[in-house]
Amino acid sequence: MSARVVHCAVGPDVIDPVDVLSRVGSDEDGAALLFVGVVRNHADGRPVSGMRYDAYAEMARKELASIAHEAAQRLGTDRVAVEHRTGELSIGDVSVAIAVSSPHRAESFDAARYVIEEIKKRLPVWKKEHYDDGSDGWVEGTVPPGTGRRVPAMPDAEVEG
Amino acid sequence: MSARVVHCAVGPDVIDPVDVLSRVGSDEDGAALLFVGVVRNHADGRPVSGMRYDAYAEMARKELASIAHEAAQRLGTDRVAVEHRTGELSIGDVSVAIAVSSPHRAESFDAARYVIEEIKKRLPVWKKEHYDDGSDGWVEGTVPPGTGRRVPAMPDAEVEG
Amino acid sequence: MTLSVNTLFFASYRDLVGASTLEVELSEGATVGDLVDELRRRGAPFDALPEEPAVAVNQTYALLDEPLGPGDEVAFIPPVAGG
Amino acid sequence: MTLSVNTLFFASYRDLVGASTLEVELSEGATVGDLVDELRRRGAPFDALPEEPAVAVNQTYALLDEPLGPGDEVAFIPPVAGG
Repeated sequence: MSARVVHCAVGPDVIDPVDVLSRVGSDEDGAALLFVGVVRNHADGRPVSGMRYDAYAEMARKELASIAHEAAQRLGTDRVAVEHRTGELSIGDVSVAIAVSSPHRAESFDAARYVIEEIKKRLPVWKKEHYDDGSDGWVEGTVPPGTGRRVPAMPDAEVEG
Repeated sequence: MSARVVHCAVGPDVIDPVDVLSRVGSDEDGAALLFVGVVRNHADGRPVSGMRYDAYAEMARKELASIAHEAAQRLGTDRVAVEHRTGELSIGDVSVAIAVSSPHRAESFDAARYVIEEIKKRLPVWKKEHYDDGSDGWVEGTVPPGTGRRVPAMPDAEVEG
Repeated sequence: MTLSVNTLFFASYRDLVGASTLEVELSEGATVGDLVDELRRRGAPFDALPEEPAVAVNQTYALLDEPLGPGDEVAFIPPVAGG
Repeated sequence: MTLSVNTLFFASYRDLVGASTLEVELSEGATVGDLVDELRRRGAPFDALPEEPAVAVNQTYALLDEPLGPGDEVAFIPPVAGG
């Protein structure tokens, strides 16, 4: 199937989830799914007043496009639209919106989940939480796979000598 | 957690998925998910021009409320909104919309999936496909669990004598 | 002594029976299974109903050995296809 | 012969280093790992960078034994937290 996707963006513009959803869908599709990530008012039990998203913007755009393309392969359609926001966000602001559609529901659930999980693993984005007491801190993140080692991992557990 | 849910309806009114989504969400929630079921233009490879949804309306309302309450237990919040439409629908018309929100994404994905899977298993709703050649036919369905047998299933495979 | 129940047919079962409701008289102590048997004994079109259909009594799914009371609403539920 | 690469620091690494970019001269044939070692040898604050950080070369994740070329953009990527 196509590796194109209908829409992919990283940047400071406000995200309208309804607009993202409106980019997917087709007469062939019986299922559409929209995931919305929102800044919430707590983190690990600590009250949060806002969040700053930093990104390695040029790379994040490429990486998000790769993730969306991979999701399209799983989905079996090119109907994937995703936006990730950067900058200062308040409680309730949308940080990410992912919309997909497909003939049957299983592929939509799988692909939407894939996009958000890969974003968390690989997208070069960082967030700084602003706490109610005026302090702030970087959110503990995830080391992306396929980097940070001196040698590549062995493809097989055993190698014949 | 609460067994209330924010919204649940079965009937002939047009479904606005954006309205359904707007019923969930809270400052505590970092994730919201919207599933939209749409009438598609094909079924098992056969062109479809429309679909009629029949329901045992009073029972469907009760059963959908039960499903939504069960989903709320899994979700850990009361933020579940679901609408199922009945009557004559055209290609692209929304037949079902399910919105949920929760502090973390895993519960939202799980609960939204639960609602649609249980609807398919248990909701007393039937659909008649209208084919492009002018004929029509009832969609092959699923026998709901917990009915249609003469005796209850044994809770254990072996019973001591 | 007899009891009267209100039987409902939906979708393909309604097409089959040619009616959406039917009042049926049963002996006291009758179960849902007895109602199914009684209808199937009447011959066509009822004998085309399954021997063990899905049913709801008063809008709750029920097993066929559930006893019926006067005025109960018993729905014959073809395989469902919502969503 | 030397080669010059453009090094980028993000988020907590930028806070640590106190700069978002740094041009570094390396010997020809140097790898990403050699760049890391060179920076860490400079002492504070660079010695607080991890020995095996996640890195991207020209906006693609890379292993530390990847060889560098003149003008390459090498980003130090702290654990990511998008979404």
